Amino acid sequence: MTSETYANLLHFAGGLLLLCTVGVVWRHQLGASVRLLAVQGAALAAIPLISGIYHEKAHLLAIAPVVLVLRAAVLPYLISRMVPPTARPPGGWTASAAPATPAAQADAGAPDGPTATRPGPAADVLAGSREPVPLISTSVTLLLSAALTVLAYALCRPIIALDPTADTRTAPAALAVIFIGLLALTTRRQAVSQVVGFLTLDNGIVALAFLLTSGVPLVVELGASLDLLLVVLVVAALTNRMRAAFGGTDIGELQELKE
Amino acid sequence: MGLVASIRRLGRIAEPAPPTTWAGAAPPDQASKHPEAGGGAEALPAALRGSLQLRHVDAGSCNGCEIEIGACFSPVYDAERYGARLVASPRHADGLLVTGVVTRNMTDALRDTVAATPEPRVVIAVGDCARDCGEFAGAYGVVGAVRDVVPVDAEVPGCPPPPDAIIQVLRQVTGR
Amino acid sequence: MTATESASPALAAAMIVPLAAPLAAAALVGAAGWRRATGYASVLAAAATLVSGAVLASEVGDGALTAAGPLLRADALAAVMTIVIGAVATLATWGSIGYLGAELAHGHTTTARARTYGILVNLFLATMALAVLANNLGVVWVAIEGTTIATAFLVGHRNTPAAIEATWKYVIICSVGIALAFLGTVVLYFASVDAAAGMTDTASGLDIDTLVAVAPHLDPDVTRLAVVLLLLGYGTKAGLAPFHTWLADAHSQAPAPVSALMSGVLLAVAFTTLLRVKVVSDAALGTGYLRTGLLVLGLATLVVAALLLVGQRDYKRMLAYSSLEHMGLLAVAAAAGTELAMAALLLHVLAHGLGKAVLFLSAGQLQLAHGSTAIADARGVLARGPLLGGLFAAGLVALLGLPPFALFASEVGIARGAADAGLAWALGAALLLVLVAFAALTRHSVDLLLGPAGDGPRLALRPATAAPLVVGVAASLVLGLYAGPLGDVLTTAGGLLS
Amino acid sequence: MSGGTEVYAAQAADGFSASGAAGAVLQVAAVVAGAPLVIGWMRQVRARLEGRAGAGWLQPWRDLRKLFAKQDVIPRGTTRVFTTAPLVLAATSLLIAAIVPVVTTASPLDEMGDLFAVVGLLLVGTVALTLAGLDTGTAFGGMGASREVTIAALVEPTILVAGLALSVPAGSSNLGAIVESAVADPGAVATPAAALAFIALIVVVLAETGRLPVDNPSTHLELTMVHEAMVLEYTGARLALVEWASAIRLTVLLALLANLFVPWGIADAGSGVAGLLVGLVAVAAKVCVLATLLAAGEVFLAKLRLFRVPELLAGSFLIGLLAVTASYFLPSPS
Amino acid sequence: MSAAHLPALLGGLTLAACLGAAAVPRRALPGVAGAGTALVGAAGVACGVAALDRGIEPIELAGALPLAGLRLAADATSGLFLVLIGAVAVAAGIYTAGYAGRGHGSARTPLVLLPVFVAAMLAVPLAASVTTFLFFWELMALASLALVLAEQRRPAVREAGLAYAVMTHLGFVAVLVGLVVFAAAAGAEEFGGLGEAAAGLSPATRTAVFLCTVIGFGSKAGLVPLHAWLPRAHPEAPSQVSALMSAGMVNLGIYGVVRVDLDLLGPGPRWWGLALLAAGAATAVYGVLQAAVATDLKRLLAYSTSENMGLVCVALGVAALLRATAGNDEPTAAGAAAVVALTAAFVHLFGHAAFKCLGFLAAGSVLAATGRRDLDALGGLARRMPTTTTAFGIAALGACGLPLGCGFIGEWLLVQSLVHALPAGGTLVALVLPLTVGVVALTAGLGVAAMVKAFGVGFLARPRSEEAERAVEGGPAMAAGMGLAALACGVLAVAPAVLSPALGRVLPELPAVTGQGAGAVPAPDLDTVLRLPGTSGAMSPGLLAVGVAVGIVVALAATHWRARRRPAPLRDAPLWACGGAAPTARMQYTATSFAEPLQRVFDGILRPEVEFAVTPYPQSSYLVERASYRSRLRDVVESVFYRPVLRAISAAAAVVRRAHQGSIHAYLAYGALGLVVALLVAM
Repeated sequence: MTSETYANLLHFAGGLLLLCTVGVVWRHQLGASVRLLAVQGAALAAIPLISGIYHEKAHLLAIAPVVLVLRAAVLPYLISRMVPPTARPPGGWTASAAPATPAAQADAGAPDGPTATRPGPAADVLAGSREPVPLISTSVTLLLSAALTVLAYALCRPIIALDPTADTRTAPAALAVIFIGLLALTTRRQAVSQVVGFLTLDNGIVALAFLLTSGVPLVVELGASLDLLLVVLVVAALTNRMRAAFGGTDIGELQELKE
Repeated sequence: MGLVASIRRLGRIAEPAPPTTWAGAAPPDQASKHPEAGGGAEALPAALRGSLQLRHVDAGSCNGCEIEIGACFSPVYDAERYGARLVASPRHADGLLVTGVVTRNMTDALRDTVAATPEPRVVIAVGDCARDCGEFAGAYGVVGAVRDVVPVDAEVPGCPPPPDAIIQVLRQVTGR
Repeated sequence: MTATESASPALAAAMIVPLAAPLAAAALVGAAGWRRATGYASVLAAAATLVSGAVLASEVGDGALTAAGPLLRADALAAVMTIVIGAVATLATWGSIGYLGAELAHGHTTTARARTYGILVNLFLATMALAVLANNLGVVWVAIEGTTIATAFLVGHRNTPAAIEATWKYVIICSVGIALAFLGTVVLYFASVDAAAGMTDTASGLDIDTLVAVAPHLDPDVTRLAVVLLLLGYGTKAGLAPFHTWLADAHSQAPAPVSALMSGVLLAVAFTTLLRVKVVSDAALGTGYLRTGLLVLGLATLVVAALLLVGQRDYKRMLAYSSLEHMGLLAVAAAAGTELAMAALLLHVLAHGLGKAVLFLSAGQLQLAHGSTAIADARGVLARGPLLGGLFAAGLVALLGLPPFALFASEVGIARGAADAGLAWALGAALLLVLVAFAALTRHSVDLLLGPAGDGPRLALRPATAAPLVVGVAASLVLGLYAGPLGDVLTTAGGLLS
Repeated sequence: MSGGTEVYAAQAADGFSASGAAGAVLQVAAVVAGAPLVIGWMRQVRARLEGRAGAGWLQPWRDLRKLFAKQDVIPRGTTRVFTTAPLVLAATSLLIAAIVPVVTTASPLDEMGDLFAVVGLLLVGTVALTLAGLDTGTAFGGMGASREVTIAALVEPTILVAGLALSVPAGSSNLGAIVESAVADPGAVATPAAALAFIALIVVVLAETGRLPVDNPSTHLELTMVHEAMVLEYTGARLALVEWASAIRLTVLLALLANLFVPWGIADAGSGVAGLLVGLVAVAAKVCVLATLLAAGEVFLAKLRLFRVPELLAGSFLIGLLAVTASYFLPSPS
Repeated sequence: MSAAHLPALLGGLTLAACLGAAAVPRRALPGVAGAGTALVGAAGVACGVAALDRGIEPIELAGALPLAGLRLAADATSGLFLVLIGAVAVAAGIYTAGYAGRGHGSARTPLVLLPVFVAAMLAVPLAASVTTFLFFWELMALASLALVLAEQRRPAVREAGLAYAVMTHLGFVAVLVGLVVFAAAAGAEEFGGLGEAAAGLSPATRTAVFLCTVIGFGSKAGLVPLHAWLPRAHPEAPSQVSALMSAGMVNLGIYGVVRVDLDLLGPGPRWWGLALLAAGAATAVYGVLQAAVATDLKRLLAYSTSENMGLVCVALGVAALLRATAGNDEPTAAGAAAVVALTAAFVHLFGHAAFKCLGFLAAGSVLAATGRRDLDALGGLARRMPTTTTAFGIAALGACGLPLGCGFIGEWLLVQSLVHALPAGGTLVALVLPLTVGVVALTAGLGVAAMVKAFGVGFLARPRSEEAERAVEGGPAMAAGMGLAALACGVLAVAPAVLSPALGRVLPELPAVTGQGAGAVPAPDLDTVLRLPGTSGAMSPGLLAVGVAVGIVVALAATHWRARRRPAPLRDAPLWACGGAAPTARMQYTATSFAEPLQRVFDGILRPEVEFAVTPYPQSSYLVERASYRSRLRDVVESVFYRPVLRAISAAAAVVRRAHQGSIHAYLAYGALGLVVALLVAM
């Protein structure tokens, strides 16, 4: 692999990462978001792969499949289980979540759920499978994303200046992913969307780690991955509890605790 | 300045002291026996010679006597030169000038005033009403003459009594 | 700084015990469920942590020890923090026995949830100990993120809608914040690797000693970026603005002993991580850089805490914002950065932990008795329960930084340190904000504690429940009058950080 | 000057001279005996100006003599304060009469109290009387006390500032020293500072002794009373003491005023019997003149409304203040 | 036993008193707590005497007080304050045994804390390092706060406690900042080092330290506008605590100013003196004005405390101003006057402590007997409570600042210093001092009005309420406590010479005021006849008292003239009611009506809230059916200074609360925004 090919491939992976992120903030259908997340995970896994091949670093090659499995398969799968429309019995994270979920997604006219009494197109939103009217309109969100990308490039100047390689030149894309992930977190109202946003952010950080330093030390990498997995599991469990307690997963409704 | 001019122009207003009606020689403690002075039975106290502070009590007067009492202390009659002076409190007084019939509403007040005046003291009934109810005798609100309510040491007849007469009685007390 | 050396087996044990003992206790609870005996086993584990901390403190001097390969490292700061964890954890786990007993008796919780509670509390303690004792900044990050995971279901223990809401906010905001810290760690690692290009073992690029050693050679621009990210990231977990927003919700919904642990230890553990960063930052960028950041964040936190205390109606939230206020003060102390200020900061951490533990545990008793955390629902506490009210009052006096309690000594130390550092204006501003907080806290506490008994429930306190509170107050009192050898350790630790 | 005066001066510095002691006794006796006469004289002057014949200047003595023979009345509900207040008033007045340089500047009691102590003693007397007024529990007693205290409080700044104006040139606030310095430096009397201080002090004397326009000593109307209202319950000997003491206060203050600004004739530590007699005559003449002026002035004045009195006092304070600053910025030529 | 053991004795006694009070049965509690407090006070006096004699060498306990160490020492200045506070504590302690026995402030916690409070107060002058000082300063505040809250079931007490807590903490913050800045700039922590380094500090630092400490100490001494806590807290505390606070604790504010600003920080520029002078003058006038219109007996006394501390502050200000004017080259009149002013401050502190202690104890006795503090509901106590009445009378005489009272000498010395400063002080002094004299005089005059009201309305005439009618004396312990304080009043009033040896040691210790080298001026001679150094001026309070006594005998003899001619005296005569019905107790002048003229005169400053509503009959607007009049006096300073601040804080709090309405999106946005801003700044 020539350095030029390497750079191109790396840039392509970074670009795909960023593109998926933009897609995440663009689309409101949660299923689509989750699929984009999987693609993003794959793009992320490509980075250590490419880098490992080029730099001939074994530990990167070894870690790439781990990343791929975790970020392109396991996590999207876990999240997809949190999205109701895939007509599937509820998962076993918490038993208490069982009664409300099927009622909400099976029949809009069912009498036994508070969310089920409201028919019509909003049912998806109520059920938690579609993002409701966003806090900030999509076009503004996209403009902000653009601004954040510019910010990311500006912030990365010292990094590039310190070590001007193809890897660090891709870093701004990763940083932009982080920022846009944060933006998604801040503006999305569905629990699942927030998780997707959070994972996007985390993907960005991991990508940055691979790009800047060929990954953090292994023990840290493993620990961080474990943490991430646990966080997602915790959040999934919480989402189920939330659905049981509130009959929905609209985070915007969580305003009981206030000053 | 107008006031200075007035003072200079008027000079002394007070009339010369008239002769005493008890012929000047009689000792003050016998003055009460004098017919003009009317009727207190007991002697006027010697302690009040030379200085007599007076508290005026209107027991139900028509205010005629008040005008005359006021005149007594005006520059013309100038009762002060005989040692008599009006004061604000019966505690400070040696004598009470009681005018008018004693009405029901003023009976207790009159008794209180006399009681509030430290001994030795004189009670002087000024005017006919104070002596024997005068015009108002028998009226529904009238209790009686002053002597019917409190012991009286000296009386001044007249309706109203002229300042001269009042001053004569005062001079009997002060002995001046 | 004296060289880092490998620890003797005994000291290595002292470093491993804080991790192992709670894990063992967790396993015990997992196996046998939560009952009085396993509860006391947890207390024992916490006490073992305390003892280990004391052993480390007495032995470590001004050097550092490593154990378990290069994974664990203990210096005076770590020793002090281990003591803090151990001390507060002892009180909190001790208090948990009575608290969970009452919850079970009232049917607020189930035995299954109690078991989960027991496991998670011990895991929480272990992760905190790891965060303090880890050698690698990355591992520290992992441990601190681990605390979030461990406490998530502790915060949501009661499983009420409000608890779920608090948990969600806690997990999301803290995860985001801590992710920024990870980002910062990555960037710092990048700078470190670059600066230590000659070093063979890149894996140690995040080790504390390595970082300190290479700090003067770090690229300033990149390090600035890293430090800002680390400040905001760990600041989140330490309750500093602008990511302070999770704190009151989580503290108010968590069971009282957990609130005590979070407020008294977790915030401090995150904060001490910042102190590690500060050493690197000061060497790389000069003291002015992070000082500015800490001052801005500290004062902002103080503003928020003080003003939110003013209209507070909930006593657990009040205590939470008080923690926020103290974290703001710690930030100002850290900004001062002199040896005295740092020693005072650590004393403050310990004293605040003890005081908050007493207060949260007492607040837990109040909550159990009234079924509410509103101040309006629980007036005249002192008249209805002199012991509980008295302990709450004593804890509050300790918390307000009044003598003879330890927070007084630490606050005066911080003030002196700040003045020494030429930060008199910041000190003045901070103290005025603390004054506002003081006024608000006093006012609400007067409402809560004083006044006629009214028709509220009698507040009897069983001796077993009262014991940890009395011990906490007594410890704070003794510490305020006489620190003994601990004073030297604090000074040593302060020296390491200044 | 011969060595003799130096001996005397040394004695004076020691605080005691035979002449001074004799003078002190003389001036107390003179004031005690003469104070009612001063009142009588002032009433006589006023009577003449009003066109009346007047009761004669001995009338106050006749009044006192009579009062001492009258019954004591102790009203219900009063306490020992009521009975002892006149004694305190009289005692402070006597003490002032002994301290203040009336006949001689060398009173051995001069060291006991300076100007400020004298002012304090005056106030002690006033306070005793106000407490007595309150002690009676009558509306008028309370009213008089309230007003008296208000005026006394507000007059205080004027007194002290005027006192300061007098003390500063003399370098001492002891009255004997002030008068002596005026004797030694007659020119100082004619300075603006002295003139201003004189005016301020006149207001002080008027307010302290309850004369027009602050208070009307001859009013019969309780609602306009200040001083009289407090003593409405007194009779006999106690009333006599109150009136006597008031007379002493007026006399001493007039004598002091006279000697502060026109000190000629006053005896000093070196004076013999003749000197003391000269001093006595001189002060009698000076007081007589002042009393005449005061009485004459009162004919032209009406009593101020109570709430206009503060304006008068504020004005006098300003004058006193000007006197002090003038004494600093416009020092006397010597 | 060497002097160094005395502080240990003090600590031991305190511990013993606390434990004793905590352990004994209820019945013995007041006695034990009272005796313990008195003993601690006595130990304080012993410390003070030892310190005045030879000073107490520094005692260091390095392990105590983490990160700083405890350091105690005492010089004569400390000794003076130790004696002062210890003596007050002895009287208050003895009194407590009786007072608490009657069920006032008799809960166990306050009584256990009473010795702690006294010990903390005593430890403040003993402290010889910044941290030690702050420790005991704040311990004192905390103990007094707990004592103020002793009767916390009354809402007014809680309000007062809150105000006190906040204000005292404000003061503490100011002191803290001032002292740590001082210590940081001086590079030393113990007072000795501070004093040595003070001269080398930059003027800006010195100014900052001066301002901070004066604000802090001033708030403790009750200087306007930081006095707001004083008239709230002192009245609501149990009376022996009021006495301890008003006669003891406030003095420590002055101690702070003397120690830090005059002694350690050394001679300052002229404006320091002017600042103290202005603060003191404003306080004196404002305090006495409020006292003159107050109707609550203890509130009146509290405002009087503010007033007297103002006067002391004026004296200190005059001393500092004159010293700055005088220079140290030769003895000058200004220097001499500065010493007189400083003496005035100390003498007045003692006088004030004596009469205020007695005043509060007597007020407590009234409170115990009647349960009322409202002067409008008292009266007629002189017959039922002669001891208390006598005691309050002595206290009031002292507070009036009149001859024969113990407040007179201090004020006299102050005025003397002004008299003698004027020719020597330069133009500034010439302009300021006459006004100061006016202020002092107005203060004295209004003080008389206030005290005449308190004594005349509160104790004389006839009772205005049933409670006052049923009042009885409080028993021997209370009488003994008051007696002790009264004795002190008496001694200080007639023989200030007792203070002479102490002042002779204290004044040379304060060269920043008394001058150094050639410029040093000796202390005034407080013998039977008070003589001032370098100036002529003499006064003898003792001889004045003798003179008045002789005068009374003479007057009494005079009343026997013609006594045989008098009719038998008429006793118990009905009051002269102008012929109307016998006047009822309601017709008496009340405290409100007594103060009405003054209130009207000072309308512009006091700003009373007057509501006057006339309800006419519907038939005609000229026929009045009902008229209601309500006049209410608030502390103007509170509404001018405090309310805007509180409003601003509330407004800011409302803004911040609106920003925390529970939306996680908003919360994340704050963080994101913060991140972006921080990154942009870091870039």
